[in-house]
Amino acid sequence: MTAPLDVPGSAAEAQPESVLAGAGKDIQGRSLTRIAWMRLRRDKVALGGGVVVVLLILVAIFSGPIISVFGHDPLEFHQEAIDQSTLLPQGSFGNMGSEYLLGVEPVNGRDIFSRIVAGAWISLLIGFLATLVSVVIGTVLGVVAGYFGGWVDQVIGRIMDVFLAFPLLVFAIALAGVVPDKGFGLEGNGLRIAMLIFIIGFFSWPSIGRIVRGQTLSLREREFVDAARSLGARHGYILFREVLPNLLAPILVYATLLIPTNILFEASLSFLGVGINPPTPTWGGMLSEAVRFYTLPHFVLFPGLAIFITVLAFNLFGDGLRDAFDPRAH
Amino acid sequence: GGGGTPQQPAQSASGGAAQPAFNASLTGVYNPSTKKGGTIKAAHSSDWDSLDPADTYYGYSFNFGRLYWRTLTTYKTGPGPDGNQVVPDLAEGLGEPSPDGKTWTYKLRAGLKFEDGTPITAKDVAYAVARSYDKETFPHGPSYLNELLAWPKDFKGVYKTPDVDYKSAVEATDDTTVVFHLVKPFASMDYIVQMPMTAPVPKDKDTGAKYREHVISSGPYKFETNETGKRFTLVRNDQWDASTDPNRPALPDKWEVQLNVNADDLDNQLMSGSIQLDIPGTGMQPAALGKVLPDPALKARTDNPTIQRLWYISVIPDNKPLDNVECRKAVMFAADRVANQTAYGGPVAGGEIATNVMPPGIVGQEKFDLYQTPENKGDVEKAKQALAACGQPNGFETTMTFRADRPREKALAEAMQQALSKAGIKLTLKGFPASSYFSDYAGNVDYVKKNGIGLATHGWGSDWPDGYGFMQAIVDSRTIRPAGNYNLSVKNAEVDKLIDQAAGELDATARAKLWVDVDKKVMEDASILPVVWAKALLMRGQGVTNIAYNEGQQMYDYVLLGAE
Amino acid sequence: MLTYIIRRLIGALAMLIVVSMVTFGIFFVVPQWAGATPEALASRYVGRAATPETVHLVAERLGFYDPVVVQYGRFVKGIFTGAQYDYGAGVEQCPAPCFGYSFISGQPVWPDLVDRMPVTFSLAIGAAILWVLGGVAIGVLSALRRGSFFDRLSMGTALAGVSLPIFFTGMVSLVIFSYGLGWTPPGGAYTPLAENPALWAYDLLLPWITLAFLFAATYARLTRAGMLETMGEDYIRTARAKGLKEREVIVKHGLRAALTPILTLFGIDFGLLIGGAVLTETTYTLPGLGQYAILAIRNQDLPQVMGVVLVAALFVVVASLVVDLLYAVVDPRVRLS
Amino acid sequence: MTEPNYASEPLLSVQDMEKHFPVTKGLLKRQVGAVKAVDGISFDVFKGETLGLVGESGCGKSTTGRLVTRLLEPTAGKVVFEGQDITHMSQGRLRPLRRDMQMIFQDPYSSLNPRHTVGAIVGAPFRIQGVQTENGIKKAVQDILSLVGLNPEHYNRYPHEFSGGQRQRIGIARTLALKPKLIIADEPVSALDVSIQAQVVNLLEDLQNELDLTYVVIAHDLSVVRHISDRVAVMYLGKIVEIADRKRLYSSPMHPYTNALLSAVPVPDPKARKGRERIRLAGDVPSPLNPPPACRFHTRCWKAQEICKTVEPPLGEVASGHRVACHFPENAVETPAATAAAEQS
Amino acid sequence: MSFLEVKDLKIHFPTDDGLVKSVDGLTFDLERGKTLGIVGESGSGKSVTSLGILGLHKGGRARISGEIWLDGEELNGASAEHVRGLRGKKMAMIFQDPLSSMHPYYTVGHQIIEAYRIHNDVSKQVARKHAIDMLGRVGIPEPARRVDSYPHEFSGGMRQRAMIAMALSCDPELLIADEPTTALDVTVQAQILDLMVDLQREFNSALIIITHDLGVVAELSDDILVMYGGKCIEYGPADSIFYRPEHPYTWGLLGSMPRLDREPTERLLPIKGSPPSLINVPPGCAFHPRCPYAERTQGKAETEVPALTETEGGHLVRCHMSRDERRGLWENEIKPVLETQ
Ligand SMILES: Nc1ncnc2c1ncn2[C@@H]1O[C@H](COP(=O)(O)OP(=O)(O)OP(=O)(O)O)[C@@H](O)[C@H]1O
Ligand SMILES: Nc1ncnc2c1ncn2[C@@H]1O[C@H](COP(=O)(O)OP(=O)(O)OP(=O)(O)O)[C@@H](O)[C@H]1O
Ligand SMILES: [Mg+2]
Ligand SMILES: [Mg+2]
Ligand code: NI
Repeated sequence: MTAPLDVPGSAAEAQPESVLAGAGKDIQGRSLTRIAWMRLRRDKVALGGGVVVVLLILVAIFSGPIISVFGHDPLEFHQEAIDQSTLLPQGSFGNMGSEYLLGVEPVNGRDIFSRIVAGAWISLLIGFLATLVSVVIGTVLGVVAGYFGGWVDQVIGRIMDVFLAFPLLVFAIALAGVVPDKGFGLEGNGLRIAMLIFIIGFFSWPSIGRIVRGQTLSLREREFVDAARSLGARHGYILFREVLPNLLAPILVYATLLIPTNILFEASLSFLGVGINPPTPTWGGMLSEAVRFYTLPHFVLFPGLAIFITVLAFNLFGDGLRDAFDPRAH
Repeated sequence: GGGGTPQQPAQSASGGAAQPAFNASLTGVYNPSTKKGGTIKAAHSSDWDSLDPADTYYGYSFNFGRLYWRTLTTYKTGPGPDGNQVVPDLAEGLGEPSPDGKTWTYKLRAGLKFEDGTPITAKDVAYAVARSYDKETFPHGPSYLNELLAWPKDFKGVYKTPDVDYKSAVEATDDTTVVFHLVKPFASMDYIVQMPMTAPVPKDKDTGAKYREHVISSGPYKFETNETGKRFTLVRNDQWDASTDPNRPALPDKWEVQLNVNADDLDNQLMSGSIQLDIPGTGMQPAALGKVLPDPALKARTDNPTIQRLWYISVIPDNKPLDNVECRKAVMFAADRVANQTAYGGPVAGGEIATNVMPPGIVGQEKFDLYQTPENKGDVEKAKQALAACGQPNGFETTMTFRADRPREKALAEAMQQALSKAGIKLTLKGFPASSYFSDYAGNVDYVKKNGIGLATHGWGSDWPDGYGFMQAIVDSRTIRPAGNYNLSVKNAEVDKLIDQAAGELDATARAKLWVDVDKKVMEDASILPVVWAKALLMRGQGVTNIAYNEGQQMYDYVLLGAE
Repeated sequence: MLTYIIRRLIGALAMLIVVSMVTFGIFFVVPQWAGATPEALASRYVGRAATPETVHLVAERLGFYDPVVVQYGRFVKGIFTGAQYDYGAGVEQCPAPCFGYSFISGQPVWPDLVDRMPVTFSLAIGAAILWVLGGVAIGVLSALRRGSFFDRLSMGTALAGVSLPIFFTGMVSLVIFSYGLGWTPPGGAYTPLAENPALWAYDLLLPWITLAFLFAATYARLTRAGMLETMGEDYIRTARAKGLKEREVIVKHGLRAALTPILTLFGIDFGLLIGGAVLTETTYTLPGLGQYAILAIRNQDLPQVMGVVLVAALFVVVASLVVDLLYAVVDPRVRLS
Repeated sequence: MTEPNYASEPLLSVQDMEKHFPVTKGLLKRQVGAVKAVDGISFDVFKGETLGLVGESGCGKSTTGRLVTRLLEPTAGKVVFEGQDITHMSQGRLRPLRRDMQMIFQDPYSSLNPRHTVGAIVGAPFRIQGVQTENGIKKAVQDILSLVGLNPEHYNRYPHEFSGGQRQRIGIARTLALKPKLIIADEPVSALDVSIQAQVVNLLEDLQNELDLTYVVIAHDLSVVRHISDRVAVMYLGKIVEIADRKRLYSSPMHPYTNALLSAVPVPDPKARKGRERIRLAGDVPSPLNPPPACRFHTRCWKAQEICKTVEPPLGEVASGHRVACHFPENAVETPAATAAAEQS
Repeated sequence: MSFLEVKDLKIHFPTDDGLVKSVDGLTFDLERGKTLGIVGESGSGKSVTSLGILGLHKGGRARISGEIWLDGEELNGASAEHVRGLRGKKMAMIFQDPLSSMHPYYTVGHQIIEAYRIHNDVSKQVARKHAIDMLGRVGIPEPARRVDSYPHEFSGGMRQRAMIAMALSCDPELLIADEPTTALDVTVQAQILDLMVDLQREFNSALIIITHDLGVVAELSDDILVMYGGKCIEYGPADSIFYRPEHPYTWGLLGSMPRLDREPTERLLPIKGSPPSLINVPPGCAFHPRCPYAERTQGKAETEVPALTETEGGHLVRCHMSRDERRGLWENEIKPVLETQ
C-alpha cells in the first residue's frame, strides 16, 4: 500500500525564500538563472554596463552604415584637413567639427571617428573569439583535469603553471612577430586576426581552466554525480549531461570578465606593433601611433577612451553577472 | 659661404652671437667660435652598432667617430657644397693612383700619435684595413675593401690566419706609406679610405670583437668611460697634436653621450637645452615637429637640409604581372607622389619629391622625370593605359611590404594603397619587424617569390657622394643573394654593364655622366619608384657653437662643434 | 619540507626547460615554416649590404648550420658549465650561468640582465608597496562600509583602474605631469638608488603611481571581496562573542585570513613584474628587463630573448615558491609535502 | 508485508571486503600508509529484509555502501550479487546489473542535479540504461512520482522548487525507476528535520512492502535504524563488531561498543535521565590511518584486557543469528575468550 | 526579576525578497543554575534568538525590538560597546560547528588566552596557565601540550571541548549553547552533554541549550521552549512539555521520532508538509497548513494569530483550540498511539 502522502500545493510552489530557509546550502537550478536575472535587473550599474556592451556590439555590427552616415571611409586620406607643413590637423582640436566628429589623424587626415567605429569591430571580434578559444580550451582541460583527477590533473595543472609563469606578453609578441603570413587557408589580415585570436586565446585559457577545474572538482564530489554513476552512466554522459550544465553559469561569468582582459591584451599587442596589418584600424594601433603625436589630445584620448569604455562596460557587466550568480551574495 | 678651414671658421659670420635663423647652418657656420673648453651633452635614441671603426656602418658613427679616430682622408669640414670633397686627414695628400687605377698610395703625416703616445705608422693603418677583413668578427662594417683589394687566397683575417701576409692587398712599404692593391681599377678610392676601416689600430692593443669596449684613440678625444648600451664620455687626448690635424678644432673639453634615450624625450630635451646634440641626425619626431614648425622662435633654431638618401619603393619584377614593364609603369603613374611625400613627413621633415634615383647631393646628379603626372598627384588615365598595354586593363592585385616598426613606411604603404586603388591596383599591406625585414622578408628572394611580393619600401643613403657610392648597392643585379638584399627589383644586364663602365672610368665628368645613364636606365625599367629625397629637420643645440651642416656627413659636422 | 622545496625546484627546472624550448622553437622553427635558411637568419646580424660571405661567416660563428637541437644543447650547456666566446683576438670564458653572447653586440647577456634588474626591481618594489598598502586599505575600508558612498566611489575607481590600459594612463600622465606641468621627469629617467635615493624615487614616482594604480584597483577589489567573505565566517562571530573589540576582530581575525589568498596573487604578480613590466617600461622607457625583452625581440637577438625570458620565468617560479612557503607559515592548515 | 527469507540464497553477499585508501608522500608519490576505511567485513543481505548499518562517523559505513554499488573498487574481498561475483566486473558488464541495485544518497541538496528537471532526473535511469517503457518515459516517470507521493504535474520543475523532504522523495523515485531488487540507502534521513524524517522513513517502509524491496540502510541514528531494520550490523573502525537481528541487538547487545552506543543515545524522557545508568566512553574514534591492533575497540573499552591488544576477536556466532567480535561479550552465557584462556592455562 | 528576561523580542531582517521575521515576539526567562532548552525545526529562529541576546546582530541589518534583561540590565537599548564588554564575561556562547567557529590560523591556546585577556588584565603567562587549566577541566588530555595545537589538529569532540573551555574561560553567568552536539557522534555527544551539566553545576550559570533533538533537551533542560516559524508555540517546565504537551506541533515532533526507550512502533506519525517560509509566514496560526486539527477552529486558524496562554503552572501554549479540546486529543488520540505501538 502506498502511504497517503500529502503534497501541499503551496509549499511546493517556487519559493525564492527557500534560498533563505536553506541557509548555507547553495541553491541552484533554473532559479539560479531567474534569481540572477532578478538581481541583475536591480543592479543598475551592471545593467548600464550591459547596455553599453550591447551598444558596442551594435556599433561593431553596423559600423559600415554608421560610418557612411556620420563619417568618412576610415581608410580615406583627407589631405585637405591637414596643415601641409606641420602635417598636423588644421584648426583647433584636431579639426573636430561636424565634418569630422572626432577630428582627423595627423599626416593623412583620416577620420578618427570612423576609425574608432571600425576599430570596434576588430576589438570586439578578437575579444569575443579569443575568449571563445580560451573558454573552449580552458573548459575542456579544466573539466578533464577536475573530473579525472590523478595524473591527468597533475599534468594539466603543471601546464597551467607553465602558462602562468610565462612572460606571456613577451611570448605573444615574439610569436606574433614571426608568424608566417600565409597558412590555414588564410592570408593577410584574415590570418593575422586569426593568429591574434589564437595567441590571445591560447595564452589566457589557464584563468578559466583553473576556475572550471575547481568547480568540476567540487561538482564531482556532489552526490548527483555518484547517482549517475550508480545508474551506470558513462563518463561522457556524466561530463556533458551532469557536470557541464552546472558549469555554464561560472563559465559565462568568467568569459564575460575575460573578454575585457582579452581586448586589453589585443590593444597591448597592437600598441607594441604586432597587431593587425594597416590600414585596418585598431584602437591599440591608433594609440601606438598617437604616442608619436602625444601633443594632439584628441588623437591620444579618443582611442584610449574607446578601449576604456569598452573594457569598463564589460567589466561592469561581468561583475554584475558574477554577483548575480553568486550563491552567497544577497 | 666658402669653406674656410676650421681654424678661421665662416667668414660670413658676424663677430658677436649669431642671430638664429632657419637654415642658418646650411650655408654658413652658425654661432662661430674658437673658444675651447666646456662639455657637449649628446644623446642617441638607440644604440651604436659598434664603436669599433671596423665594425660600424652608420653615418652618424662615421661622423662622430672622427672625434676619436682619424682616417686617411675625410670630408672637408664646414658647410656648403664643399663638404662633399674629400681632403687628407692622416694622409698628407689625397691618394695617388697608379695609371691602371689598380694601386693607390697614401703618405702619412709626421708626428701622429695614439693616445698612449706610440706613434701612428703606416703599419697600423694597413693592420686596421686587414683587420676589418674579418667579417665574422666585424659583421657590421662595410665590405668594400674586402671586394676591392687583392687579398691573398688563404687569408682569413688577422686573427684566424695571423701568419698570412696580406701585403698583396694592403701594405706599409715604410712607416709613412700605405699602398692599396686593387683587383680592378677603381676611381673613388679617396672616398673609400675616408671610411673608418682605415683608422689605425695598434696591433698589440687589438682585442678583436672586444676592441669596441675601448678603442685606442688616434683623434683629439679618447674614451674616459664606456658603459655599453648606456653612455660613454670622451675627454681630450693629450697625445693628439693639433698641428698634424687641419680638420679638427677640438673645442670642447669633454663629450658626454647618452644612449637609448626615448626619441620624444630627446627632442624635448634638445628644445629645452638639457641635451645639445641629437647624434643620429635624422630629424625630429612628429610630436616635436608639431611644436617647432608653428613656433618661429623654435623654427629659427632648425636647419632643413636635403640629405643623400632616397626613400623608395622597389617594384619587384619577380611575380606576375609586374614582370611586365608596362605594369610597373602603371604603378609609377598611379602613385600619388604628394601623398607619399606627406607620408614621409611632408616637404620639411620628409623630403623633396623624388623623380629619379640619385639624390641631388650626389656629384653630377641630374634631375629628370620619366613619369610626370599633373601636380605630382598621380595620373589614373596614364596608369590605365599602361595597364591596358600590360594586358591587365582591370588592374591587378599584389602585396606591399614595409617595416612595421617604422611609422613612416607604414604611412607610405597606406598612401600607396589608396592611390593605386584608384587605378584598379589592389594592394595588400604587410608589415614586418625591421630586424628581419631584409633577412626573412622583403630582402629574401625565396620569400618574395613565394609570397608574391610586388612592392617593398626601402631606403638608401650613399656611403659617399658619387654615383658608385649611392647607386651600386641598389641597382647592381650581381649583388643579389638569397637573403638580406636591399635590391631585389633592378635586374637589368644593361644597368650592370653601365655600372662596370662607370666604376672603372677615371675621368670624373665622364663617370658622372655614366651614372646618370644608369639612373635613366633604372627609371625606364620602372623597377624603382622613388618617393622622396630625404630631408631632415635638425635642431641646433643650445649653447653649442660652430654649427655647420656638412654635406659629406649629411648632418652637422660634429668635429667642428664647440661649447659656449 | 625540504623534500617539498626540492620537489618544487625540480618542477621549476622542468618548467624553465619547457619555457626555454618553446622560446627556441619560436625563434627557429616558426621562421623555418616561412622558409628561412641559416643565412637568412644570419643576415639579421650583419651590417647593411654585407656580402654573402660575411653572412655565411656569421651564420657559421653563431652556429646556425647545426640542427636546432644541437644549438639548444649548446645553450643549455652554457648555462650549466659556462661557455667560451671567440672574440677574434682571443677566447673569452663566460662562466656559468652563461646565457650566451648577444648575436648583435657580442656582449655577454648575463651582465646585461644583472645590470637591468635593479631598475625593474625598483619599479616593482616601489609600485608593490604603494599598491599593497593602498589597495588593501581601500579594500578593507570598502568592505567595512559596504554600500556606502566611499565604497561605491572606491570600487568605481578600482574598476576604472582595472579597465585602463597602462600604456594609455602612462602616456597621458607623462603628457600631463612631465611634458605639460614639468613636475616629474620625462620618460627614460632612472637614477640608481645607491647614487641618489631622492632622485631615484623622484624619477620612478610616476611609473610607480601608474603601475600601482592598475594593481591597487585589483587588490582593492579582491581585498574587499575577501574581507566580506571572512567577516561572514563563523570564527568572526566567535571572536565577537568573546567580547573582542571590533577593531581587533577586523584586523586580527578578519584581515589575517582575508589577506592569505591575496598573498598568492601578490606572489605571482610580483614575480611577473620582476620578470619585466613590459608595458610600463616601454611607456616610460625605463631601462629594465621589460624594455630589454622588447628590444631583444625587436632585434631578434635570441640569446638576449632567452636570457630575459628565463630570468622572468625564474622570478615567477621563485616568487610562487616563496609564497607557498610563506603560506604554510601563515596558514597552519597548509602542510607542505 | 513480506517477510525476509533467510533460508534462500542471500541477495547480496559481502565477503572479507577491504578498502584501503593509499596515503602518498614525497617526490615519487611513495605510498606511506593507507586509510583502512573498510578492513575486512562480511555480511549477507537476504531478499526482502532491511539490514541496518550503524556506527560512528568515519567508521566506513559510506565506503561499504559505495563498495557494494561498485562506486569504489574494493582492495580485497568479494561482492556477490544474486549469485554473481561483481567484485571486479567491468563497468560495461556491470551496467545491466545496476538496474537491480540502486543507491539513495544522504544529501537531498547535492544528490539532485540542480540543472535538471524532476522529469529528467527521474527519467535518467531509463535513458542511461536504454530501457524502453510502454507509454513513454514521461508516463513512467509520472507514475513513479505519484508512487513516492509527489504530484506528477511537477514533472517539469527543478529540484530547488521542492523542500528537503520532497527532494529526498525525488531521489527515492530515481532509484525506483528501474524496479531494483536492492536499495542501498546511505543516511537517507540524516539531513532532514525530525518532522520530515518521519515522512521519509514511512515512505521507505511503504515502498518496501509494496515493491518487495531489499534495503541496506546506513545511518548513525540508532533509533531510526531500529525502526526500519530487520537486522542490524554495528561497525567500528572499518570492521563489523556485532550483527544480529534487531530485537536481540537492542535488547541484549553483546559487544561493549554496542552497549555504549545504545546507552549514549539521549532519551526524550526527562524522568529517564535520573534512573539510567550510562556507559561513558572515553575519547574519540581512533584514526583509521593506524587503527589499534587486534581488537580495535580496546583503547576505549572498559573491559579490555591484555588479550584484546594482541588477538583479534573473530566475528563469531554467539547465539543463533547473533555474531559478535569480542573476547568478553556481555549478555552472553559463555565468553569465547574466557574459554580460550581457560584452555590455554 | 529573573536573571535573564526576554520580553517580546522581535528580530526581523529586511532582504531583497521581503522582510524575514526570524524571531517574532519571543518572551521567556531563566534563572541562574537553570537550563532552558529551545527546540524547533531548522529555520525556526533558534540561532537568531541566541545571537540576538548576545547582541551579535548589532551593526548588521537586523531590526531588533523588545527587551532583553540580563541581571537587571537592559541589553537591547544599551550601547554596542557596553554589550561588547558583557560578552564573554557575563554571557558566552558555544557554537554548533567547532571547526569553522575557531580561527584556523591561531592555536587553540591563543584563542582561549585572547578571550581571557579581554576581560582580565593579566599577563600572557598567567592567561596561558589559565588556558591550560581550562583545557584540563573540559577533559582534554595533556592540556599543557595541546594548548599549542591548532584547531584542525583536534578531533571533533576535542574541538567542542576547546570551544567550551573558551566560552567558560571568564566564568560567564549565562551560557548559550547553539546545537553544541549536532556535529558530534553519539558517544562523544554524551561526553559533551555530561561535561556541560557538570560545568553548569560548578559555575552555577544559566544555560540555554538550543537543539532540534528532543532527547538532548529532555536530558538537560528544566524548561523547554518550542519554536515554530519564529514564534514560541509552547513553553513550560520540561516534565509538563514532555508528559502533557498541548500543541499539535509538539505532538507531531514526539510522533515523528522513533524512540529507543519504548517498543518500536509500527509506523511513525509524521507532520505533513514542510516548515513555513519566514517571509510569508502563513497568516493566523503559522502551523495551520500542517495542522491536522486546523479545521476544528472554524477558520480562525487561518486568520487569527492565537495568543500564548497559560494552561497550568508556567506551561504556555499558542493554540486556538480550547484547553479541554487539547487535553482530550492528547489523552485519547495521541498518547495512546505513541505509547502503545
Ligand atoms: N576517497 C577517500 N580517500 C581517502 N580516504 C577516504 C576516502 N573516502 C573515505 N575515506 C576515509 O575512510 C574512512 C571511512 O569513511 P566513510 O565515509 O566510509 O565513513 P562513514 O562511516 O560514512 O562516516 P560518516 O558518518 O561521517 O559519513 C574515513 O576516515 C575517511 O576519511
Ligand atoms: N542575517 C540574516 N539575514 C536574513 N535572514 C536571516 C539572517 N540570519 C538568519 N536569517 C533567517 O532567519 C531564519 C531563522 O534562522 P536561524 O538561524 O535562527 O534558524 P535555526 O532555528 O537556528 O535553524 P537551524 O536549526 O537550521 O540552525 C532563517 O530563515 C534564516 O534564513
Ligand atoms: Mg558517510
Ligand atoms: Mg541554528
Ligand atoms: Ni571624405
